[in-house]
Amino acid sequence: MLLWLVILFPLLGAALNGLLLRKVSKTVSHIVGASALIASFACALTAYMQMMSAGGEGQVIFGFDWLEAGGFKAPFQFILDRLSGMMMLIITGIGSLIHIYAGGYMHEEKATWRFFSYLNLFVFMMLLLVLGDNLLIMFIGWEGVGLCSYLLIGYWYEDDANAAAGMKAFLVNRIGDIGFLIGVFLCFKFFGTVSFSELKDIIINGNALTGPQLEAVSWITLALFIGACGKSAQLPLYVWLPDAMAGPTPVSALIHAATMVTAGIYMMTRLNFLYFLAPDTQMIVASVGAATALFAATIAIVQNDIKKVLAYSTVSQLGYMVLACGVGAYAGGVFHLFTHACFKALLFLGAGSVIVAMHHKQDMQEMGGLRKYMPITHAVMLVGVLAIIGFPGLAGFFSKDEILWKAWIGGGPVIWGMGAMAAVCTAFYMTRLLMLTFYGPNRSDHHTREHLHETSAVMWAPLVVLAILSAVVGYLNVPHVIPGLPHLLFEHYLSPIIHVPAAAAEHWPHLTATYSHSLELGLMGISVLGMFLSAGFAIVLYKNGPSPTAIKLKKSFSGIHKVLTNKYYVDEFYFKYIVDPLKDMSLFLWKIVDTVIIDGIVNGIGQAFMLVAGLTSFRMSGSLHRHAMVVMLGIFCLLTILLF
Amino acid sequence: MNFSFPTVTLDFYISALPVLILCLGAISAMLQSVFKKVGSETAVFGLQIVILIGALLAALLAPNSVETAYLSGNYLTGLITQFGQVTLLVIAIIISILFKDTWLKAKFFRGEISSLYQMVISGMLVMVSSEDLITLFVGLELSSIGLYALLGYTDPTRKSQEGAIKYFVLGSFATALLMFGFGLLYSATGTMRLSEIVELVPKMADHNWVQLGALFAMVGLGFKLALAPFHLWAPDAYEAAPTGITALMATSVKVMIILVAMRIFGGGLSSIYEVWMPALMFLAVISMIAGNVMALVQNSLKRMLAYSSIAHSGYMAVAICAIGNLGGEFPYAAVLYYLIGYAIISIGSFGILMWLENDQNDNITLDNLSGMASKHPKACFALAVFMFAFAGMPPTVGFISKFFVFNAALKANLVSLVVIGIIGSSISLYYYLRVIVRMFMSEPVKVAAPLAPKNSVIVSLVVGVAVILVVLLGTVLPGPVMDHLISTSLEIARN
Amino acid sequence: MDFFNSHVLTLTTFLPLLTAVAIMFTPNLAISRWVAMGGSAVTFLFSLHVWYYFDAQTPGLQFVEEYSWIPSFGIKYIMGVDGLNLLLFILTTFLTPLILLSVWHIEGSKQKAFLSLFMFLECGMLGSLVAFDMVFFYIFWEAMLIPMYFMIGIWGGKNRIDATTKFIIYTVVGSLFMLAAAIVLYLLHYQKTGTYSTNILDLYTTAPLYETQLWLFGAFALAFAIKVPLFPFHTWLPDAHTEAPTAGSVILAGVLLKLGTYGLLRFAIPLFPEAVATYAPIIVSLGVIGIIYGALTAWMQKDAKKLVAYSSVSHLGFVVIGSFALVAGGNQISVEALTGAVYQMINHGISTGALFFLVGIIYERRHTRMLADFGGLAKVMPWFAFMLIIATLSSVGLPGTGGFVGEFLILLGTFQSSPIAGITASLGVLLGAVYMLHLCRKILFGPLDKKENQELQDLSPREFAYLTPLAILAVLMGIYPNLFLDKIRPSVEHLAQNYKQYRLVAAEQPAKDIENVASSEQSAESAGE
Amino acid sequence: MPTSESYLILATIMFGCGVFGVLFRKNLILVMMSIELMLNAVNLVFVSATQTLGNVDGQVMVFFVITVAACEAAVGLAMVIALYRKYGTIDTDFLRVLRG
Repeated sequence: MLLWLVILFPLLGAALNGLLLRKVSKTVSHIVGASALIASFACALTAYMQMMSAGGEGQVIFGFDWLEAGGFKAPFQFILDRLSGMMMLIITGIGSLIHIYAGGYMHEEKATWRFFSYLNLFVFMMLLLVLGDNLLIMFIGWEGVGLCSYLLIGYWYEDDANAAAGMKAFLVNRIGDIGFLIGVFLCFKFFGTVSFSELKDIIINGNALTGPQLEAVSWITLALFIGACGKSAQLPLYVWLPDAMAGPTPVSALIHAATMVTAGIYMMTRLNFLYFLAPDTQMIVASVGAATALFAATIAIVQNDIKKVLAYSTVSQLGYMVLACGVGAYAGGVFHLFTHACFKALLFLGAGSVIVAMHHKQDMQEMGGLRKYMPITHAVMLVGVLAIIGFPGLAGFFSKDEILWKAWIGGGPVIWGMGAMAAVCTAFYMTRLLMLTFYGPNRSDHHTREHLHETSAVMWAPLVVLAILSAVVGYLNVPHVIPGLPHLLFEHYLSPIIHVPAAAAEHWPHLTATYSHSLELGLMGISVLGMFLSAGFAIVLYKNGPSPTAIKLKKSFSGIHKVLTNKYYVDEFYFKYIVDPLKDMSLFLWKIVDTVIIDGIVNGIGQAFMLVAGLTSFRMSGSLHRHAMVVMLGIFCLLTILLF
Repeated sequence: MNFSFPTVTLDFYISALPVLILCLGAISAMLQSVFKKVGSETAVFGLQIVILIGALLAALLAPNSVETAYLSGNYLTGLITQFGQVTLLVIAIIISILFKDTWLKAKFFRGEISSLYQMVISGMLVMVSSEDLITLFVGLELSSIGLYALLGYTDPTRKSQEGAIKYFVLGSFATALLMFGFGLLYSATGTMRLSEIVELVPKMADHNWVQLGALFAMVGLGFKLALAPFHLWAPDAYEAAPTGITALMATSVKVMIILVAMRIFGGGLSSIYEVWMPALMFLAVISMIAGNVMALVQNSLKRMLAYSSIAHSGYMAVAICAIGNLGGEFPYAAVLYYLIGYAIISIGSFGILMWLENDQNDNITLDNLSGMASKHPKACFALAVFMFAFAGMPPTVGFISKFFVFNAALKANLVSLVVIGIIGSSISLYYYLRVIVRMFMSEPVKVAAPLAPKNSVIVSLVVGVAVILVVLLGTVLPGPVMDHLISTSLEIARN
Repeated sequence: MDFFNSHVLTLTTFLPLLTAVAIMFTPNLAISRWVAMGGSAVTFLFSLHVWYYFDAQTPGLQFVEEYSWIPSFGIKYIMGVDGLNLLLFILTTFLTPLILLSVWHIEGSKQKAFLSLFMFLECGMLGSLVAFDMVFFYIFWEAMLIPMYFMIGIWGGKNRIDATTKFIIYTVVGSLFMLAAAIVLYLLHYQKTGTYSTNILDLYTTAPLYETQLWLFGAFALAFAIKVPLFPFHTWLPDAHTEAPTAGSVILAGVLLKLGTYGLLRFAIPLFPEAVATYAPIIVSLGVIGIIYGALTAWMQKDAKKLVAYSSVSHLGFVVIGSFALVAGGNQISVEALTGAVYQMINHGISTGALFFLVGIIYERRHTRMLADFGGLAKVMPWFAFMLIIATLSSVGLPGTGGFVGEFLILLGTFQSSPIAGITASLGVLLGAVYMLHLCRKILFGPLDKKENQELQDLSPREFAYLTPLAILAVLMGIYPNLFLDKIRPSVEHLAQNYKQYRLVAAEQPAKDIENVASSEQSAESAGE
Repeated sequence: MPTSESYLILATIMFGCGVFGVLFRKNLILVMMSIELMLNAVNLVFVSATQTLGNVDGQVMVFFVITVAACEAAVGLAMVIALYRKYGTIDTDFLRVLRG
């Protein structure tokens, strides 16, 4: 029952704001929106506590028969276990904070019912995604969050670019969704069910899989991974996420950093038993993750839009999580998801505060020195940056190093190397962001500078909460090598969810093997060292705004710089080689194939008859003799027929 | 006509009463025109109606239970004959009522016209009641010559004279062909009785003169039925004739010829259907295609309906093919149903045309109809119903009758004919719809002689009844009517 | 009550006809509106009665009425509902009052005729849905073209005459071939059993020879493919839609097109199972081509209505492939896909109906449908935007709307049948989002820079009244599909079961036996082929 | 002794001449005469058949044919005269108003 309340509160909030409360003041919208989430969070917490106090066993809550046709069955039912419970808490918890913050952020809007309605609807969909007990319910949420994302990115629809960005997000996600759907189809074809619990039963407890089924698992996981690529912004489908920053910043924080984009990781973790069975897919997953992490991180280095930097950073961090899943370190992935949700939400909200203060200017080149004007924002942002770059002791340090370590043992040095390089880049661009924004001289124009001030409590209070979380949650999963603290709490917490099928155990020796502490410590040392060096380098270059050295570097590497600024020309590539040809083809289909060929044939048949009629009626008519002649001709024809 | 001196009983006179009454009427109308003082135009017209109704009653009451041949087959009674006579007389009555205004209004109404009209009808009655080549010939010529005269007589304009002459020359030409065929058949079989000829012909089917004779006979009938390629007279004659006479040609002539054809092809000839069928199929196919295609470009409604009637003859020929091939009463009933439906639709459409016409304009074109729906919605509605019925769209009789004919044809394995028929129907839809498009969907077009029809109770009544019948025969009535027609056809059906 | 129960289908079908006649005799437009609304509302209530008392456990026909009609040909008046037509039946009665509401404000001397024609059309659609006699069905099937023809031809746009002529001729051509095939089937049935019957259920048992089936199925499929319309027979549709008045478009997309797919399910598949197995790959290919082709062409349209029209081509492609998703080596039909196809018919009726309504609403205000003339309407017409987005979402098959359920089941089944077809068709889902979002973006979003657009009024209460039920239903069908699936399921399973049974029998019996059974057919067919 | 066959051949030739006349003569009177020729060929067929067959039906028919031919001639000539009176021509090429 509580679980139902958890999902119904946001829906109620969305309905109230969207349908009934269109004419009320924005404060009411805000209160309705935020309180729906807080109520939901409270219920979620209670439900979670109940579940954990009952031993943490997963429970399936049946709703109603939803969709049944032939052999296909997808009841509307929820699963509440350690994984979904945790996700639920993240969503409603961080969601609540962001909702509170959004009231302040959207202060200048005329009417915010639309905003809060969408945001609540998003939470509802996200909860469906994580709580659904079968792939289909998950898919409702999966596409539903895509819809909300579309609506929210295009929130300021009067700017055509925003509408376009929303559309791009939706469509790119849809590509992934088709992959997901195909996964569902395959799953039904080979296992006859799409329910997580039943699938798990078949894989873990059932008979040994047949050959085709085993082969199918590879395809299922791969297809679902395409879905994850779309939603979690992995190569090559990541292109929507940077554009998605067109939406209001709380949206970026909630949807495009903390929750929605982690759906892919959640899904893979939920289906870890399938993924374990498909080492080939896992190899691809890990490679894509690592490549994305590095790729996005390099782009982030040169971005000047504060939200773009964070966006690419998100892509990069998601790459880590995917990488973790790929090497079988699901707990590590989910843990990074958790910490990332905290510090990336913090960073986005902090950036949002900055943007509000800057009157919606987002270019870091015009910022600088904000530390003086916005001390609280500066402080929390500092925590966030330190957390993300993996400063020892903060959340990111624990989660990221766990992933890197697993990457080494599970994926080998190349994968590790890519991840570590990404970490180095992260340290550089995040420090650069911090420096350019808060340090050095203020570069904004006079008018903006006059109005610079700290934001209201509605906005900074959630930041503080998030900052505290970012600082401490890392201790939930302290690696073995660090003495004196409880080890790997989180991994143990999640272990009932992770099942390595017996058939696949041979592929995953590193999950059970023991390794020397010195190796782990050494790797950790390398990455921490790299982090310090590159952060230091960034401080040197940007502590007073872009330094001459930075400009010189930019000039001497102008080629690379240009490629990076233009994001490796991926968008251009897509447009030139996919979208435009498709458009040309469509135009051809319409103008030539449809209008000229097909319709031409249809009309042509009719016109041919008309033509024949016109010609014959003209030729045949008139003369009496001609009529008689035709009669004789007819007789001749009949004779021919009769005699032969 | 008692050359071979058969015994003439009272029964015969009773049976032949319709014909006799009509002859009486024809003579009296003729006398009126000689002695102009006796009675007015209205009186003559009234007499005509009375005579026709009297003939109808006589036909209805005539004994019909058993097919009986009087005068050694020169005159038949029976269900089919009765069906033919009643149908012809009903058509004649309705047309003369509809035609009243035009007739009486004409610059000179004469008794001759009435007389000719009644003679034509009596000729038709004779034709459907005969089984002997002689009476067949007499009946045919009586109706044909009368029609030649009616065509040019009532309205001596250049167009109508030309049409009459063309019709006359080609008609006589066809008569000569028909008679040549009859002569050859007679010389081969030695009998004038149709039933005997069709029994004998199959036995000497490889006889060249017989084949030639049968061929010419077929051509003659095909000509009268306006089957392509012997159809070219039809559009000219239809256009030239006063619309009432056009309606008569379009309906009665078809009824008469089809009934005769049913006797010929359904009887003994059916045993050699493989011989004549290809020829008839050829005529049917050419008719369905040529009629429908040529109608596409017609602007004059009467001309269009002429081509359409050619196409419909083609459909009926398909059914005749089925009769020859199949036997049983179904195909007969299908043909009769088609005839009834076609007659009702034609009379309705020509009725509306007659109502629309005036002295200046007796040839309605599509331009005249443009945008008419806003002025005369009811007439346009009725005409639209008739057009859909012609095209064979449900829920009209046009569909059901086409269904019956296709059914019979498919049963007889005439798939190719049906396919041609379907293609023809599809083409026909276009020109029938063109009428509707002009009436309902176009703006009025400026024409030289605008139409200004006056309200007429009679026309409304006739057209209204026709509309209702067209719909009822397409929906609720097919069951009982078909049952009736099947029992009618039983007497000539070969089993 | 007993009388009512046993005649409810007749009453429901012919009440609109009665209303149509009554409208002709009403003295003025105001009264005729109320008469039409009253008639259609009562019709709807009657159909709800059918829904309520429909027994979802029986696969067979219910509320059957059977009378002799043309006894000499064995033609009967048979009506009945089962899971395949029940929902379409109710969709029709449901859409009609809404459409009448949408034309409530239109004045003019011809409007009375419009209402009358519309009720006539409803009668035709209902009749062809519940008729279970081949000839009886055919009469309704063709008769309903007539009112549609007039509606496009009289109240349509600039090229209405060409469009409506093409519409009717194209459709009739296909239907006539079907008629011929139906007659052949009827004769074969006679040869086999010795009794004349056009009862569809009797004809199901005919099972003609394989070669014969190929021809007959071709004729049936052609008729329905034109109606659906399946690529490449679709060109009449965009024209007809573009020229038709809003009400016409709604009913055309909402119900008329579905009759094509319904016909495939009701006639083509059960009558000719052998031919289905042979033709299925071709039809599915055409369906898939249609999905992609329709979507791509829709994307390029500059006229909103034409865009929606092409989208119908794409969406109905889904229904078609769903109907022909053979599994188990062609020996079974995928129940999932079949269910999805039936479901998608209803859903498409609702979502596309709503889309045409919405396009009609802005056309009425601005007298243009060009996408370029709009932009930013979400600002001045927020409720309009809301409705358009719901309709769009349902159309693109977003989970939570009916469109998803239908498309998902269809794709699920198709994928089991042929992964390539399934995957290609899935691309249609993506492309569907492309053109629909394109439509939304051009109309709703972007700057509100045109002066005429800045003063547009949001939805009036009347417009609300006819859009809201559609929106609610679109969502309801997405969140509780089982409500509807329950009614569909038994009949669909029955259909699939019959198909399977037939194939089993055909596979087990040596070919010779079948030839013996049908040896008489051979001669009957020889002339035909 | 001519056989019945030879009568038929003669009749056919006569008939052919008539047809030829209808097809190619431009004068309406001549066209009508050609038709008469055709009917006379028909008469020949009937009469010769009567002789061979030995029954009189054919001769009866001949009387009717002659009568009807006379009627036709009367009607036809009336039309031609009417045409001549009004337009001064009896050329068939004049009759080309109706077409299409």
